[in-house]
Amino acid sequence: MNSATLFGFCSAAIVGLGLFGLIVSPHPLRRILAFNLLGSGVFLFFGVVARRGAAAGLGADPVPQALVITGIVVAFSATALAVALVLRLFALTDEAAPTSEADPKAGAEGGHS
Amino acid sequence: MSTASVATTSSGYLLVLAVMWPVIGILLSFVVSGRQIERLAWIVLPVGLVIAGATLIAVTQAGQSQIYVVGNWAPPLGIALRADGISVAMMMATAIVICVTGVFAHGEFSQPPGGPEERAPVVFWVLLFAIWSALNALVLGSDLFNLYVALELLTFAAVPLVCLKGKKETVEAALRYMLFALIGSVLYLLGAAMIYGAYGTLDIRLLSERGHAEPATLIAASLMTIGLLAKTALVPLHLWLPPAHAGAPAPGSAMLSALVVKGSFFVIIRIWFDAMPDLLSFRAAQLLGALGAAAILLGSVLALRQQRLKLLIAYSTIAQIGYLFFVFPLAAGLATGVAWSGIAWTASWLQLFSHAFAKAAMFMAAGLIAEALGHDRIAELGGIGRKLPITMLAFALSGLSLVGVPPSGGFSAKWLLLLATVMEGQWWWAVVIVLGGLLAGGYIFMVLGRLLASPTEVPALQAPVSRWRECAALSLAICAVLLGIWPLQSSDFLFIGR
Amino acid sequence: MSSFLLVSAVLVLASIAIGLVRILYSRQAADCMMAAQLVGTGGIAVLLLVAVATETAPTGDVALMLALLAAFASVAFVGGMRGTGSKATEGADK
Amino acid sequence: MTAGTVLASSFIVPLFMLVAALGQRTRERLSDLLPFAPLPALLAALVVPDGTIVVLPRSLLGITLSLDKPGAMLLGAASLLWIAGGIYARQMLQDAARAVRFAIWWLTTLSGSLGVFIAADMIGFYFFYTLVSLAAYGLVAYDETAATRRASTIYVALALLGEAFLLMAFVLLAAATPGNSLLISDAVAALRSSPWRDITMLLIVLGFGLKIGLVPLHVWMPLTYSAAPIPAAAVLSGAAVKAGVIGLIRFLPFDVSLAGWSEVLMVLGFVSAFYGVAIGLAQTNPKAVLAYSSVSQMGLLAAVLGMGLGSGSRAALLPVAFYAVHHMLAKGGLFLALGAAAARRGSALLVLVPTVVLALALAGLPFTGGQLAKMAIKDPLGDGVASVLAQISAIGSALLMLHFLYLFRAGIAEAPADRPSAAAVVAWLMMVFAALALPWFLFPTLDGASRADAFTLQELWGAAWPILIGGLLAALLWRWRTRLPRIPEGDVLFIAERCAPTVSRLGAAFERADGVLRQWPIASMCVALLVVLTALALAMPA
Amino acid sequence: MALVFDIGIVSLLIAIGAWMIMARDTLVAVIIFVVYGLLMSIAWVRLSAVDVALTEAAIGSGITGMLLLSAAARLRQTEGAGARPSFPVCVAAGSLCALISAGLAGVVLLPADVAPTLAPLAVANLADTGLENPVAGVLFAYRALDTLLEKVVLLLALLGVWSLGSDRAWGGAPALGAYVPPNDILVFFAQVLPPIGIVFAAYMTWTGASHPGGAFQGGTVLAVMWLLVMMAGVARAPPISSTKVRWLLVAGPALFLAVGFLGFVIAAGFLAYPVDYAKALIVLIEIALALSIGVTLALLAAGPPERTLQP
Amino acid sequence: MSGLLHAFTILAVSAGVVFFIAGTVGLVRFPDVPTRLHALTKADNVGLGLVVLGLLPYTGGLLGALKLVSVWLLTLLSGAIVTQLIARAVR
Repeated sequence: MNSATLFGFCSAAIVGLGLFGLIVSPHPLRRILAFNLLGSGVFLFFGVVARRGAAAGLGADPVPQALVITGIVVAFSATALAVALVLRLFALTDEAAPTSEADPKAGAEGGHS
Repeated sequence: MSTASVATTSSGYLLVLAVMWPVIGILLSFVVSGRQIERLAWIVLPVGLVIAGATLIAVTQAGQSQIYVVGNWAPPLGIALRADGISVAMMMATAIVICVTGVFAHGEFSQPPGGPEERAPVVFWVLLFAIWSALNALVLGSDLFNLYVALELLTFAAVPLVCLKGKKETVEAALRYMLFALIGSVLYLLGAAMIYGAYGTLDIRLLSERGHAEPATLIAASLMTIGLLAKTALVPLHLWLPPAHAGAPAPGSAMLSALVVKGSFFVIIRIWFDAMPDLLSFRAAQLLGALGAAAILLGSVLALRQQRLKLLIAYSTIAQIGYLFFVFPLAAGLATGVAWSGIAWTASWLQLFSHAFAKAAMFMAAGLIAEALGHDRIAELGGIGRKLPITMLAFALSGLSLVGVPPSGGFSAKWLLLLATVMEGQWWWAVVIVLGGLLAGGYIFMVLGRLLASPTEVPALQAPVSRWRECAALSLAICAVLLGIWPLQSSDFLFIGR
Repeated sequence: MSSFLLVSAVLVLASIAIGLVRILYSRQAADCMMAAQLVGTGGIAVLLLVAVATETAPTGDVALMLALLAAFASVAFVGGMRGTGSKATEGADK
Repeated sequence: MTAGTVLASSFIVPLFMLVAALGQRTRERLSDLLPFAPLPALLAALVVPDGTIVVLPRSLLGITLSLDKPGAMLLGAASLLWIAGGIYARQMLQDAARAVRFAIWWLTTLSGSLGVFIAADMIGFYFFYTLVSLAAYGLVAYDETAATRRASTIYVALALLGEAFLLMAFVLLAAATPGNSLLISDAVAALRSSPWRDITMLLIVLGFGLKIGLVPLHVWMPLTYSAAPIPAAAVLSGAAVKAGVIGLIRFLPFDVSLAGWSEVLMVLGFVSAFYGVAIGLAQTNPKAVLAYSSVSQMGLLAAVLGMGLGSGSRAALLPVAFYAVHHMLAKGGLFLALGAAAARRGSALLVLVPTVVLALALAGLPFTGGQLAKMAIKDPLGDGVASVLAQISAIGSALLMLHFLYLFRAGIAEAPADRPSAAAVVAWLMMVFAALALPWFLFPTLDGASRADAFTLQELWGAAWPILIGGLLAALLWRWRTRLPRIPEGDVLFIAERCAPTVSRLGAAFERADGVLRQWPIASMCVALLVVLTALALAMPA
Repeated sequence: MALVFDIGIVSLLIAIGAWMIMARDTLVAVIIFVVYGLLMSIAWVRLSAVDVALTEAAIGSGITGMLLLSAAARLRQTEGAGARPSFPVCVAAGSLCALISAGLAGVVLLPADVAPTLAPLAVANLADTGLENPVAGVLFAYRALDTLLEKVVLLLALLGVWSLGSDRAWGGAPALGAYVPPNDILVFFAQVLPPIGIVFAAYMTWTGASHPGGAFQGGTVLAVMWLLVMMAGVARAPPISSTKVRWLLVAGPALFLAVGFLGFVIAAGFLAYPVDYAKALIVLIEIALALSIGVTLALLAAGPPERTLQP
Repeated sequence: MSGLLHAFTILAVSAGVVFFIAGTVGLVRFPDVPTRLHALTKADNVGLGLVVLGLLPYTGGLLGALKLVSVWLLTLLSGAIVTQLIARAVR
């Protein structure tokens, strides 16, 4: 058992947990949290792959590291967009009455409910 | 196959342009003021179409894949773009649908003269560019992580499109879509990580040489496939599709249904037929086919039971996606060179393209009808056919293509698919295909019957409908029909590069 | 030497863990914010200890980053609470 | 102008008229074009030499057209009927708001109806067949009443079902054909050795049987003909149904003896022949009676084809086509008579007499085309049981036609005099003339047939006695007419409609399943489940 | 002993992850997530991935935490919207997820004899890029296309967030920090920390070429500093129609793209650099990107425009 | 590395660890939020300071040492502010 394998198990467990959270969480914000957990599990898996690929004097293979960095940034933007959606959804739910939403096209395709 | 060094081919630069040209549009859109964005679109769209056409010609003339090694860093370290027969076909279809959508959206998403910059037009045009760029990146990418980024680009472009109207239902739909698509991307990424861990490369061509069936590969493949299925909305992973596609504005729905779901499907094809060609076991192929069959039945029956036109079309999309998945059981022999799988291969692409055109046309027609009537309740559509004959014709032609009435792309696709089921001895798919056609006939005629009815009181149009927009929808429907003159046999073109 | 540092790291980690259990058990939002504080400070210590022990190169930057940003979450927490009226107390009293 | 161009124009001209309808001006005058649309087809039937084969360019689907004797016969007769129908329809549509729509459906159905007679490849045939089947929907649904809605819905559902059968049949045929040939002749030739021979045959019989109304696939016929306006009913019952006949002629492998299938076809045919008469007698709507008569007549044709299939020769084809031609003209004439009668109430007798002749011609009245038709199919039927059954069915036809005439006369008295319409009368007279005269011209083209045979005493008696017996039976029936059961149009349809709640429950079950699957926890769990399943499926070799 | 430490951190990560999923209160769950992110960056250091550790510290716990925290705080009243699925569903979901975890663990246990790696190749080609940090080499040379497209993803996400504002608010400013009552401590903090942060961000960006760090990390620190300033009410969020903001947003990607196209002329092709100027060009791109990323991330976290622009 | 420095490191780090543990004990034992907060921040910040002090000899350069010290200073600063903020929020 080396530490890469250990973190590999960790990533497996976290992926499972994240997936479970995504399935059972009723609140969208919690789903976003679970998605982030799941994502970090996946990134950790990349980290394990990178660590195992240590060579040429490097502590870890740089390619998976770069992929993770890209992945983290993408995951953040996904989170930001999803959070904005959640907030907008709850704002609209609170408003209830569509009057405050001065949308000129509102009548155009009525019957959306 | 050998590990021959990958080198940029003479027309390779076109691939870079195809991906980056819309990106230039996106970047410029941020800095020019609102009214300029649509003008920008009138430059971006035709040039993009030309690029797609040039790539098509280049690949056809060369008779082999066109490759661009980005930054001259050859895989596995770098990334290559590769255009084979299916990618250029897809590029061309994308370009046509996007351009016509652009024409269709003109007017609906124009900045009003004089006033301040408005939200919807700015967002719409940027998303249109983004979808285009993402799809080109998806069909040209030959690196699993590059494809991941392209997939995310596509998702991020599609989600805001769903809730462009800003209504509660659409925001809810967009959120569902987003979260479900995110599960999909994460699973895909996990699969990619495993692939890298096993083979030290993400390049599809290299993987096809190195890959072999071992546990890591199997799990990775299933993770990636299911992740992509979630984005493709194959039953039972279709929860997000109906509200999302029905809630988006018409040009948005057209792109979502015609193109966006096909993007992730394309990647599944890449994985199974390019990256790991000998991995597709009989059982797995049957499983995917069975899901497709379930999609056809469920989607068609539910389409029949819808009361709103846009929802009906959305459920029809679910059904039509199902047909695409017969490519796995029927063309599985492609890798081993079994003669008949070529037919299923051709059929599936034909289905994809004809559905893309037909569905885009249908959503546009539905959008026009909804705009004209102020609602899209099927029961109250009576007589609109007389008011909007061109729209109705567009709907009818694309509907008939979905049903599989000759001469149309839908018919050719269905014919070839059925032929393939017979040849492969997998008659059970034929039953589903035929049944699906019947049900499609049911819901199409249900709508056509209403459109054609002449109630005593013909509804008054709430808004004038521009002739141009009607013609845009019609032109796509005609494209779907014209695909029907594709020769009814396996097409060499779609085999370029494989 | 390195094993001494590692032992210290493990000890700090353990104390973080115990503290976390205590805080999180209370289930009060404001209280929980302390957990972030705890892990922020403790985590930096652990990081430094481990980095030196295993001779991992420029870990100082990571510690600096953590030090710079660990407080930020708390600010966001407080800011978010205040932004929505006095919901913080409500959370704390729960 | 080559023969090929003429042949092709018979379906291209009507389609071109459709395209022209995109223009506003043409659209408003579209119904004026209806009588002229079938003219190229008529020309083709007259001048194009037998055996012409044309391959159209790729842009026209690469359809192959050919004209043989049965095809030419049916094409000519059908175009006549379409012309007559067009004359009638043009008048009917003069001030109707729905004229354009009707005209569009009319032209579409027309090009399909004429196209099936000349298509030589499967794709082309399927194309025309689809046109004639599906576009007829618009003709049926012309009057927007609940009854027409029901009729057109049922019609289109069954038409789609027929399409589905045929599509699968054609695919199986294509699969068994060596090379990439899609020619019908090649496909039928290869059917004998096809590994899917029986299923192909089944699908062919089901598909075309649905079109010609073999029991129990006939349910749409009475509904449709009752619901459709008169000219539409005339062309549908006369011309459109013959798409099924030509389909059987083209696609059954007559060159080889397929024993089992010949019996199947015969049994189905004779059952339909008698069933149509029996149920027809219980009808009160003259249109429905005519529809059941079609069921009966087409059943007889199917039986003849079955005999031909058993004999392993193509000898039966031309007689069948000839019989079909007569039926087409007579049936069209009878439907148009319903319209002419309404227009000419004042001089009812003028309408009644020719109608009596036409009606009894369907039963084989001497000196009419009907007698020739019966003579034509005598040879293929042979001397055995089939021949006897055919005679009995002729009695039945006579009986049914007398029933029709009774209803017809009653109808004349009751019909409201809408307006005097010369066009209706012209169209009708044209069909009466064609039905009575044309068979005499065509008869000699049959192998070994001469007009003189028709005037032998033996033949005349053979044609007359079934009508006499029919007349006697009709007189008996007249006595007990009040005791006759009244069976709704579409008879066994009620069984299917009884299943409707079950079907709708099934649909609701699908809806519920969709509702469950679209719940977030379930859907996301499906993701996990599918990952596991796919991995297992990949790991386990088949 | 290192293994003991690793076991400790791994079990802490798993436990906290589980706790996060199970926590009843969403706000608590988010706080736990912040804690988790902090621990995660320690894990990344243990995996010798310092670049990632920096990114995780900056984004994973820093800016994501802030985003989720403020959202959770705003959504406190919606707590309890919807219930957990029924017990059997939970059990089924749990077993499926456990199966998947087991599968992954199995893959972890069965490594290849020689773990595949691109490290030697990456190091061997590093000289051509003029860089010393191989991760930066991958990001800005070998896989520059991914990085460029990812920038577009960021911009799109921002546009998506903006599109969620109401029609009236388009062109206006995000509401972040607009309505907070003045708080002297926070203001003090927001005045003291940013200078340090900006210096650090500059250092991160600059050092990225040769040591762990780079445009991502630097940009994120910038974003966090700006957010802090906005949240404390020291500076207001800019209107999204501001030309300056728009130019800042696209500056990085546009420069990247321009240099990429320049490659057609002065180097071996798209996104290729001439060997002599490679490092200079990359550093230039990184600086522009850091600025753009900073603005993009901050605005992403700030949310859609809510305040209408007063003419 | 001389033995003296070793001893210094061991001493400082051990002391730091002790402070951390003490902080945790306080956290567990103290009854309400403000007192817990008090225990936590005070003890942990001192603990971190000691650890940083102990590790200074290993930083291998002035820049490294500077970084380490600034880490501590930053933690002190933010710790103080956050404590205030939380305390106010709770109050």
